[in-house]
Amino acid sequence: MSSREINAKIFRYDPEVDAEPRFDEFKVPLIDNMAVLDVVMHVQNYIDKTLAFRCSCRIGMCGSCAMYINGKPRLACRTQVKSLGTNNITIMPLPNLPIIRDLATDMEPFFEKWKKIKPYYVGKSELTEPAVIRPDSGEREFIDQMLDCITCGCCYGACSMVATNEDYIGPAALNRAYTLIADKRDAIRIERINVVGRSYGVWRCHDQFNCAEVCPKKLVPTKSIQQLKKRCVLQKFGIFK
Amino acid sequence: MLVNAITWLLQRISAALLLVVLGLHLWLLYVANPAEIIQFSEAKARLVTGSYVTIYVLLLLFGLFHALNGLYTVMVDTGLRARLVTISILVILGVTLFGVGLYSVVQFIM
Amino acid sequence: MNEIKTDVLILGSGGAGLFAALHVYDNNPSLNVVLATKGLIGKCGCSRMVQGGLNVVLNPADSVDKHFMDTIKGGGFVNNQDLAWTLVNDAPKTVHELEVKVGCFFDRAEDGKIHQKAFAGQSFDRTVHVADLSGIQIIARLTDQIFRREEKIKVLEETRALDLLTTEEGDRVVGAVMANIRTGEIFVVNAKVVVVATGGAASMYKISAPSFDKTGDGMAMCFRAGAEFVDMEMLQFHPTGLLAGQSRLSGSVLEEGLRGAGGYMINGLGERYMERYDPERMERSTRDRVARAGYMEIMAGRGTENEGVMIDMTHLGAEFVEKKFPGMCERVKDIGKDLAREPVEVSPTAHFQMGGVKIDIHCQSSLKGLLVAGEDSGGVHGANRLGGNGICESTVFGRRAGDTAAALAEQEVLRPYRQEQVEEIKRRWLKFYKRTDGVDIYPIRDEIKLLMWEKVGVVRDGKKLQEAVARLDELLEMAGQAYVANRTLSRYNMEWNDIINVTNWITVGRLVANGALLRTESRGSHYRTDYVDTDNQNWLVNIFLKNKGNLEIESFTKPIVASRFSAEEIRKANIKY
Amino acid sequence: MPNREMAASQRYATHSQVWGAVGMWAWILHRITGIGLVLYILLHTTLMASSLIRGSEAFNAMLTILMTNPVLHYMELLLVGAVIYHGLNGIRLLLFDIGIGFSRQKEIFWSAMAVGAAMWIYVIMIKLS
Ligand SMILES: Cc1cc2nc3c(=O)[nH]c(=O)nc-3n(C[C@H](O)[C@H](O)[C@H](O)COP(=O)(O)OP(=O)(O)OC[C@H]3O[C@@H](n4cnc5c(N)ncnc54)[C@H](O)[C@@H]3O)c2cc1C
Ligand code: HEM
Ligand code: SF4
Ligand code: F3S
Ligand code: FES
Repeated sequence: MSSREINAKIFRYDPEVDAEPRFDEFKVPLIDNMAVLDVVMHVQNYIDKTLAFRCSCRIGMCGSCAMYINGKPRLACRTQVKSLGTNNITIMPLPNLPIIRDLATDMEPFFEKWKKIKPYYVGKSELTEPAVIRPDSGEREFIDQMLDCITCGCCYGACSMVATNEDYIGPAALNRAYTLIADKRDAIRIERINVVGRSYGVWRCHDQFNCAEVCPKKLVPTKSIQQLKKRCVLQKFGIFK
Repeated sequence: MLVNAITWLLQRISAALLLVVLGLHLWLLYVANPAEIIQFSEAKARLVTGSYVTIYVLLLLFGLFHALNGLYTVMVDTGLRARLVTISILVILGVTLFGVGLYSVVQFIM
Repeated sequence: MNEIKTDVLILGSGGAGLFAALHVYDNNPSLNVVLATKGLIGKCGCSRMVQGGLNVVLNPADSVDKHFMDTIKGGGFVNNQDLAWTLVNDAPKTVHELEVKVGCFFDRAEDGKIHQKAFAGQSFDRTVHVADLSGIQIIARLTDQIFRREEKIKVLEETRALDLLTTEEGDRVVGAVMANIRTGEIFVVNAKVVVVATGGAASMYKISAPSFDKTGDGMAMCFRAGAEFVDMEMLQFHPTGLLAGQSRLSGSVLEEGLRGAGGYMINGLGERYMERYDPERMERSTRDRVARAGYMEIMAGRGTENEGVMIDMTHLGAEFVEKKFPGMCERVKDIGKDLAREPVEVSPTAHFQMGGVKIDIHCQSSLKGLLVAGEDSGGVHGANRLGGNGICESTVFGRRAGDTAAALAEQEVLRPYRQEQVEEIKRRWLKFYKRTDGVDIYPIRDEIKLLMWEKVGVVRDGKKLQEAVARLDELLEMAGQAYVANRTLSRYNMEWNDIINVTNWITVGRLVANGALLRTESRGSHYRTDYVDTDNQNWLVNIFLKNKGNLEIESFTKPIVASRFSAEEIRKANIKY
Repeated sequence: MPNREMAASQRYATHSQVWGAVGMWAWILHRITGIGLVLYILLHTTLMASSLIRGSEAFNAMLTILMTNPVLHYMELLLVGAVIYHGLNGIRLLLFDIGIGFSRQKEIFWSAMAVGAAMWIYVIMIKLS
């Protein structure tokens, strides 16, 4: 990258007044270590103050800033401009979600589905003390690494099964379901199995791996979903209780 | 629902078995007997001598289930609502085709 | 205009806000709760960003007394000891609840019990954690529990409180005026009890660690409403904030464990400069000292090209560093550096406000009906917070606020609010839409960040503080003259929100600067070149500030609350700060 | 509040899909070949039966047409390719289903494709020689 300037092509849309979305182009000076978040912030602060987007932590922990950047859902704060390999950046809102304005999407459908799998832990009543679980006992399978999900919705925006079926609850919610169902401390695992085993659940996943491809935390929801499918089948045969 | 897990499993099982029988079918056609034009008598001779009949009946059974269940999956994936109607049609279609296919197989061994 | 009537209104969805909501429900599921938060629920605020973990006494070989002493020693002995005692005593219960009821799973030690790691300034390894992402787990699980209680806890996302509503006498809070950021709609929540848990305003510094949505709104609102504040001069700088040029990544924290593990701090000349500041403990010295040393090096012209110092891990072996600090290595990789193989530029970064609204152990502020918990409150940490006591405070006092709120809501009646106050507040915040011309808010934002950094920062003196106090008053005036570029755009208008944010920053900044000017000594994170010594004879006191009316600041001092470890004992101990 | 249909229409208007990933293409092709094979199997069974019902002569006549028509000849190669692809990627999917290969999905895909290409070329050579 030789030029010290970025061409940012940014999606603009106000559903209340605009009939059609449009793209605005901005020239933004390139700075060292520039993240895409810096680009949109520069535009909003100093060029077009009406731009709307969402962010909070700026270090990839809150999962608020997911956008569709140069062909992929990514976290704006964790996407270095340099890593895109070009000075032309096209920024759109996260797919598969309604748009509030410009780059800010309404995460409601995502969380509606998240809630569907009863995402909250319900402890077994006999467990009154923190469980004693040795790290090498294998009891936690690979739950712990799958708990890193920051509910950014990148996977949800990338999965074309979500795009074509508004009922599919999507990789993030299923991944969360797995972490609970495989948690031996949890009391309502069968209830959850019955939710993810419905037709809007695990069966809609066809191992596209788009979710894993875009997950900023490098999770592989596909793997969690496979574990759930297995348990659904086992449960049918009365093996998983 | 109950059936989801079962049909999903059957789709895998049929796939695994298809791998064998369809593999054999293709092997017979392209590697073992790469004929210019298949003749009824040759085909008949093959079918009668080998116990290929079983293979072809299985191929029909698994192939049809796998194909029609696959089709159903595709439809549900894209938001199919009229599930019962669709299932009924697919089942009728499947049974009919199975009958028709069986008829063909029987022609070869008679 | 819309109006919501409820039993309890909670502002903020950090550790404090979420826990408060849960505890109101769990105490009395018939109570109605409104939980309003500036971002998406559980996805805003600093609790989410906690890396290190949470201090708690779990091991029989440890004791709450030790935790307590560590906390007040770390705090330069000006902590409110009642609050600090509550903190250490409630912490085990809180962690217990997080594991057993909320569903967190903290990292385990070899024996299968909860693992506790070492943190600076502690006499025992007592920090529980989930790798280096503890906050995500704690907050995500708490949020899930809120979802479970959805029918009684009404969550308002991207809804910010603008100002608190008070009774005519001004001694009671009866609700708040809110703005829905997505639609721009302004509405009132009328509540029996209001819990403020919106976090601090450390983000007003040029280099700072907190999330962007935290702009001291709660403190500013409480100040305008007339609540008393304590120790506002106490603002913590973390020694190792990543330096990434002008990128917003700058200031994000590189975890304390790096120094704990033996990392070197070196200046632009390649010297291990801690030799000059704390030859005994070197890099493992407390946060305030290491931060100050770094700042002084930079000011003395011995910093790096980009006005920073370096943290050097290379001598520990790349493999070790990569294995122990994967998260930090990844963060540094984002800016094209390799933490395991080369020194990385860092700078002190504004991190946390120890000062805040004065509360008692039930989170009751000086105004009736107003509870404050978490970073918004003051007194727990004194002059310096220990790593790991922050999220501990938020969860411990969040729980307490919930309990108190439930009890109060059962006793109290819903009192009416005053329509004219609502109108006044609306005028205050909507006037920016009325103008066609005025001040651009972003240059003011940039200025206050620089001003706070240079004049009310790591190293302070009377002259600079005076200048800052004067300039902040002017800036407050100027921010009032701001205007919004697109006057008809109320939906997700970030500029309008930033005007409010900057106004609140300045409001809190004034409290910090004024407090700092009053405290003529150095203690903990408050360091003045004109009073470099810690003065235990005269300054074992807390400075209280409040709104005299018209946003003028009234101040008074009181001796510290020394209910467990007396001022005499402190003087005798003679620990230097 | 903006609704979900709008979400979908926005996606199609802006094509904001992930196009650059192997898994995505593997799935699309699997689906296309799957549906193609269904159509073929329907045709195949009905044609067989409908000619056989008219006796072995009719069967031979039809196969002669089918196997000498140059266009159909190439179509058949495509069919074989589809079966090979669908079958091999099917193996890859079955591996996932029994819990193998998540971290190596791309490598598995390309290995399968290499095997598939070899098989297909072999069949093409037989058919065209
Ligand atoms: C990078 C970083 C690392 C840290 N690491 C540690 C650590 O390892 N250990 C430790 O103990 N502490 C740590 N801390 C400190 C700890 O995060 C804080 O002490 C604690 O999270 C404060 O919690 P809180 O609930 O008071 O506020 P927060 O968690 O900050 O939550 C504030 C909430 O209020 C909302 N809000 C703000 N304004 C408004 C408004 N006007 N209306 C409605 N809602 C509003 C915000 O959106 C947010 O939801 C760290 C802090 C940072 C920044
Ligand atoms: C060679 C052996 C075969 C194997 C190993 C195989 C494997 C599979 C597998 C694993 C799936 C499930 C894909 C998913 O759910 O994501 C599938 C789907 C499907 N298969 Fe097969 N298959 C084979 C042969 C066939 C044949 C002969 C046909 C057609 C007659 C066929 C038609 C379909 C269809 C229509 C689908 C659904 C498409 C989809 O879900 O994307 N398959 N196959
Ligand atoms: S699984 Fe990954 S991509 Fe999906 S929401 Fe969680 S962190 Fe984001
Ligand atoms: S992208 Fe979608 S189809 Fe499955 S593997 Fe991931 S959920
Ligand atoms: S702003 Fe928090 S993940 Fe990007």
